[in-house]
Amino acid sequence: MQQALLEVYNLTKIFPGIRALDDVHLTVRSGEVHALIGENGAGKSTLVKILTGVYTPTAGKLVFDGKEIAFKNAIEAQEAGIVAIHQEASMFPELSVTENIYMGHHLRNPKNHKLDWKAMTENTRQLLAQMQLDIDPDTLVKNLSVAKRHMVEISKALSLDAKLVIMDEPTSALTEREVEDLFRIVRDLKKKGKAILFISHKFEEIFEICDYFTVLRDGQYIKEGLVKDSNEDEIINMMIGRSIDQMYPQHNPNIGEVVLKVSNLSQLGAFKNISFELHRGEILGFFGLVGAGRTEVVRTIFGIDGAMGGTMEIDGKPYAPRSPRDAMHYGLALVPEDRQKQGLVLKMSLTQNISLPVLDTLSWRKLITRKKCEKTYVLEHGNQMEIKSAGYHVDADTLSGGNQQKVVLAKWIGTDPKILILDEPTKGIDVATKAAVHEFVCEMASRGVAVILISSELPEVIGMADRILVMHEGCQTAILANKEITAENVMRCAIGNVQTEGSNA
Amino acid sequence: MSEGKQLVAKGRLIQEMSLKNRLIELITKWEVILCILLVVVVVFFSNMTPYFWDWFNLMNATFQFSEKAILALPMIFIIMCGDIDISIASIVALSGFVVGTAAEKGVGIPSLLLLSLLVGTVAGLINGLLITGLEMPAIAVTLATQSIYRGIPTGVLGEHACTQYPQGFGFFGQEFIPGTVIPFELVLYLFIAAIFAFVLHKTTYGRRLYAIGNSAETAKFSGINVKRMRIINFTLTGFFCGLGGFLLASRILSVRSNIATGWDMEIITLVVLGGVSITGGRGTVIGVILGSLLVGYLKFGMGLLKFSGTVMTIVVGSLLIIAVLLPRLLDLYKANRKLRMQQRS
Amino acid sequence: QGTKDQAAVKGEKEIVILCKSMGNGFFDAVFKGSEEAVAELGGIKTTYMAPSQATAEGQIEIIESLIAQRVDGIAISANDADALIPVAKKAMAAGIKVISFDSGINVGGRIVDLLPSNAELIGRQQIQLAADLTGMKGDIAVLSASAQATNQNLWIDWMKEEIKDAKYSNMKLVEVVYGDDAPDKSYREATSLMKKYPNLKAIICPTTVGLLATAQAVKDAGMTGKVEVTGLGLPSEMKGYILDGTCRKMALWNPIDLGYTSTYILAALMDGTSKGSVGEVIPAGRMKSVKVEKDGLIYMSTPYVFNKDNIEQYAAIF
Amino acid sequence: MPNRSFQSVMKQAFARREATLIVLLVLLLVPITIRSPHFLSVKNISTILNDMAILVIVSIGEFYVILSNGIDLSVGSVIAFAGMACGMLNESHPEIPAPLLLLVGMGIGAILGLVNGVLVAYGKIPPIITTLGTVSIYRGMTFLLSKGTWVTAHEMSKSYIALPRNTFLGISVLLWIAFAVIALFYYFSRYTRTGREVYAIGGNANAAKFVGVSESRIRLVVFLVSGTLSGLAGALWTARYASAVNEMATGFEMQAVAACVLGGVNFAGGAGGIIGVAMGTLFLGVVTNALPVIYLSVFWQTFVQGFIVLIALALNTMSDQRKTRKLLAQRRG
Ligand SMILES: Nc1ncnc2c1ncn2[C@@H]1O[C@H](COP(=O)(O)OP(=O)(O)OP(=O)(O)O)[C@@H](O)[C@H]1O
Ligand SMILES: Nc1ncnc2c1ncn2[C@@H]1O[C@H](COP(=O)(O)OP(=O)(O)OP(=O)(O)O)[C@@H](O)[C@H]1O
Ligand SMILES: [Mg+2]
Ligand SMILES: [Mg+2]
Repeated sequence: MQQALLEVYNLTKIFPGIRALDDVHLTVRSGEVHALIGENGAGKSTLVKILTGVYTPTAGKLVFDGKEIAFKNAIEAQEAGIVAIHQEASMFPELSVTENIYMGHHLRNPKNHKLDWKAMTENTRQLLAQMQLDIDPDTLVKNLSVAKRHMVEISKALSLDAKLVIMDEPTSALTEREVEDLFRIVRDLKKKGKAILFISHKFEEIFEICDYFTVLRDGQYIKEGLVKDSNEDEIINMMIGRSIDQMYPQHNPNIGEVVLKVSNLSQLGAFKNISFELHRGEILGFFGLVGAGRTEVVRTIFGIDGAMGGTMEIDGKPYAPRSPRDAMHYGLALVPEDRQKQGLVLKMSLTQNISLPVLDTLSWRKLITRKKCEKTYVLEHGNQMEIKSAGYHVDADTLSGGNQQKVVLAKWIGTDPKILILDEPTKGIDVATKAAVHEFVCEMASRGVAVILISSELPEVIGMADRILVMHEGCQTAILANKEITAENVMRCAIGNVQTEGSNA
Repeated sequence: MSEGKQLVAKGRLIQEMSLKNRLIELITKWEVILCILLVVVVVFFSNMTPYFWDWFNLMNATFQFSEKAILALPMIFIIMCGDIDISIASIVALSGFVVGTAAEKGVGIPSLLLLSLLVGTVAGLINGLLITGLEMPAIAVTLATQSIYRGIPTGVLGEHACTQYPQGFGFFGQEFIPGTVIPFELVLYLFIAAIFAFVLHKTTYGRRLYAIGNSAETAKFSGINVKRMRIINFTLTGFFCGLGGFLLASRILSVRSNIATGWDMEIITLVVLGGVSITGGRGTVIGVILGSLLVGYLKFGMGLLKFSGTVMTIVVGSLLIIAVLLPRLLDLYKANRKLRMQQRS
Repeated sequence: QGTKDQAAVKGEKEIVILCKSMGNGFFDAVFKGSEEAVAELGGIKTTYMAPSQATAEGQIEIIESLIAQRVDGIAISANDADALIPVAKKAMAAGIKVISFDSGINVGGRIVDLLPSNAELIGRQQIQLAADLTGMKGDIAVLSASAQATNQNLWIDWMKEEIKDAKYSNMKLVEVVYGDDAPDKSYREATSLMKKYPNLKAIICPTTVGLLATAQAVKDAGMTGKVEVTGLGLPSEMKGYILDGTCRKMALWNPIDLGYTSTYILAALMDGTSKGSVGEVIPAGRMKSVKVEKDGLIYMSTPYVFNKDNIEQYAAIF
Repeated sequence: MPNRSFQSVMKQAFARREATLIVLLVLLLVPITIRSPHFLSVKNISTILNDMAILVIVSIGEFYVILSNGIDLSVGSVIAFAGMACGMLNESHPEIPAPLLLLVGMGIGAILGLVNGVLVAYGKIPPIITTLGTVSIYRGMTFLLSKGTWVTAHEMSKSYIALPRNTFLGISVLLWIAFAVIALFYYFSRYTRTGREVYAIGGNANAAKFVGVSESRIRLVVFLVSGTLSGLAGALWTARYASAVNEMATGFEMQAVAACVLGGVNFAGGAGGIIGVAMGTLFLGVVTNALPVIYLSVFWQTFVQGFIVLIALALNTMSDQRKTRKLLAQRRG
């Protein structure tokens, strides 16, 4: 093992009201891929932001490449040799790919200090070629797909020729193939002697690519070690202080009559000819690579976007929602993909968040709110989800990601839905919460609720769903059931290779 | 809310607040600050001039700001949702113009009121439809409709002033409640303000306004018809602009195309000063009422001291900036206190 | 303006000269006249006030605050002849003597209205000046202040009346435009007038701002001598254009006299020597006296004509 | 963006706003010219351009503020204060050379802009509120400075009044200055880091932070630019109209914003260009100048201007919607 490149001693970061990092140690060596592990809110992203100069630490010492460092902004960190791919995508949609890569460190003509567009475009072209990305450097980023955007973001970090590359959940928006590409690049970097700090909630990835790990819990340093000397259960135990039954909960399907029937549903530029039937008590998985159009389908079903063709029926009656409100009247509920932007009102209390979809029923003649009713209601459904918070009066933005997800779930179960749609409910949340969500989904199904579960994690869909609808680039490639559900089958359909006929149940 | 099983958050939360801290919390509340400022203004001017602390004068002074204060109320809803309307003065002028023109044709008072409200409502509705239909920021759209609505009376009236009104028309804008020194406009204002306070703080509509202001997208996903509510807000504002036009015409009994110029800015100032966040999602009706009273009496007091209008504009402009700067500084102060306390622990 | 000593000595009466807007040289001169009169009369304090924008609403606000202060008299140059009536009535009901000058309030909203001159005389004189300058032929246009200005509109009506006379058969009043007393707007309006009417021979501007901007526009267009500029303007402001020949003649009454007389009238009303009823003769210091005519109107003299020869002398005064 | 094949440049250009404006301008000019053939005379065109020179200078300042996702409502008041200060300085010290007065105007504008900028960048007050406050404060300061009086032609030096009127190669100095400003800021936007960083802040302020673009610095810069250009415009205004009065340029901010909207500048920040703004200003100028020529009463001018801005907005939406209907749905739900 090489010598230490980055050493973090006694790092503490205090936000008003919370100790995000408490006396943390971390050592990263050149030529290693170092996994930073911890459940939601453990302080991983905070650590990354301190390393890149976005936040200043409250206390502690950082040594990088033999020198003590205290960056004031991202540029200083970059110049010192630390770059990061942040958890939240940070792109400029109205600007070109070239410019997105060079923003903050545009190349200048040394003679007259004029920006050297020619050189930047040329470099970008090469960089993209290296990544095997087929993108014109002049394309505006707003015209790229989500996954491509993420790849551009990764190229950006690589363009900087850093000594330490930090990747904060880089794979959460990538397709399998792109993950492979990414891992190829990571190995490449490692060979060149660079250090990589890798953050992910997916253990397969950690075991595949990482050499060393450090575990954080509640902002505190727990343990570090070699990945190959450890195993999943051990790490999970370090992360959350107990072991988790990682088995998917046993779901005894109690499938009833058809609730929702979708025929040839289409939307311009998003998806076409989606047809399926959803039964009471059934969990229907939606699988596809990122960008396959699953979100669009459920958005249309929930009345957010209009359909361009096709019909829907609920309980045999025509169903054509014009708004989510309509959809809710028919007994639908949607737990959206982006909990921060679509699921929660971050600056409102948990109480007000949870009661938001059912305000009408909690009020006098749909008009005047009744605090008492609201309180009992929220307590009932909130406690059911075991939300960890300082109380129901605190704002939703003070919660960690996983708990925010629980609030969103609590918010929707209260509507007592007939059809529950979950769009990536476990994305970016830690194992413990994930298990709780799985439990909850099964419970809903056994109570007779029809569930649509969108997930990009193959094991999750296979473990949870009774049947799986697979999509590929906006088209439905198969609906798999029972024995047909194998990892191989599902994946083949997802990449558009449909030889085995998926039966239409 | 401590009943029921409550799991404590991870990440070491800070302990309960002490009494002193709670007091600081209260004093740094914006409504409380406004109250204190209002008292300061009253005490200051009462000492500076014998004419300020005088029941009749205090009541009479409300004529100067009642109409603007009324319009600030629906504006709370608009700003609460993160929108803005800079065409309201033009709608006031437009409906005032309609009142004036119709009155010259001999239309009676009830019909004048209806007409005025109708014109205002329609103008507001058009704003709402354009903003949601074009999916453009409200400031851009109302910048255009500002000229359009003002352009109609300007184009039609030209140099003309409408000065013929039915008998008794002046009551609404000029008179007192019979037998008292309380202006009719003031009573009307307080009545409307009470309704607005109720709607914003006690009804589902109000709750939804807060939700939209904080996150329109979440609101939409939660089954709130965001578009419709925004349209309603603009229409409601238009309705009250119609009322404002009617009251203004009644107060000055002469309508020209340039009435109510500069009201947009003044009214937005009242709302923001009242503590409504310009980015939406935060604010109270009582704050805006206090803000309106504060600005109204500040200007009245300065007028008594014969300050020129120039000085008043500077003072009100500075007040607006301070009003936004101050809570920010307070927040910073509070955050720093918390940090220091944590570090000590 | 500014903080004035509030504990004014009891017994001293207080009057306010309420003007159309801040920063108009004309009204500064009016106030000078008022101060002159106050010095002669004794026992009266005079204050200059104006809204920051030339609107009726601004004036209403000020009058309301004057009612609260119970001043004794207000002389107003109104931004709107009708809009001020209700509040002025209220002031009079509170015992304040209200008169208007220069730009009047309609009957009912003041006790008397002091006109700088007879609107008829002013209007007719403007056409005569233009006729004089153009040799009685060609198109002429009027560039006025705001479309709402009471006095300007009255004068323009009389201009239209005057030009009907047969002797002006070769002259034509082609258009009345409004510069809103804003220099840039007036400038643009003047420029477009010249563009629109190739046969334009004169522009009449019965307002100083308009006159200034028009003179500059004509000068810039190289039309000096081809398009005559005349109207009503302050000598001190117009001096340059009169001397360089852009505006060879213009007229104006004396604003100092206007303020002076207004103050004398207010004084008479306040001490009860006059009621302002028709036929009364009110003494007015060096202006001798003025007579109240029908509808409470009081007229002063015909406007004075300024030209190259006398401008320097008057520019030094107002 | 630069370095691109001719074809793709053309394609981009025609998808762009500027092209739409040219078409609209031609459509507008045809009936006007039929009605009044002299509208397209050299003299009239030069009048229109001269009329628009000051507006374009101010609009470019406004453009940067809007680009950074803000708005500057104080430009009219900055013009008034700087213009009044220059006029008074000229009156009391006629010996100061006229070009120096322009610098004085810019300096004053820069200070006022800086005040806005500091309040926005460091006080974290939203631009609309900041400038809503300073629009009254600066206007009030103008009154206090002048004590309400005017500066008129004969009190100003001949060289100052002549400055914008002098011609060079048959084009007025005023217009040259406008061209210089356009060229300078075209360069600024395309070829300097700071220029590009304004786009970054307007497009995604959060992302900009991650790549080390200082948000406060950029916010300061845009208001500084806006203030400086408004100050320059003020100095020119006083000379051009040969008078400085307290109400000058009241409501000018609306025209500047309208020019930006017409020029296709995205109100949500992050998109737009200098050439578009210049075209937008020209369009506004043609319309304003055409009204009297087509004998439309001046009273309807306000109405027509508002209507045009509305149409421009509708056009913005339609072209945007067609291209990014899907994206919008994704982003905004
Ligand atoms: N700007 C901030 N202000 C206040 N609290 C914050 C801030 N940023 C993070 N926190 C809090 O600090 C803690 C650590 O957050 P952080 O984002 O580092 O977690 P994480 O380990 O990255 O979690 P995840 O896996 O969900 O991304 C959380 O409790 C979070 O709520
Ligand atoms: N930025 C974009 N511009 C154009 N088309 C896009 C863009 N992003 C996605 N798409 C297209 O929209 C469709 C659906 O995308 P989306 O990411 O919502 O799908 P998804 O299957 O729900 O993915 P996820 O796993 O992220 O939920 C795909 O056809 C994709 O190509
Ligand atoms: Mg994180
Ligand atoms: Mg999706």
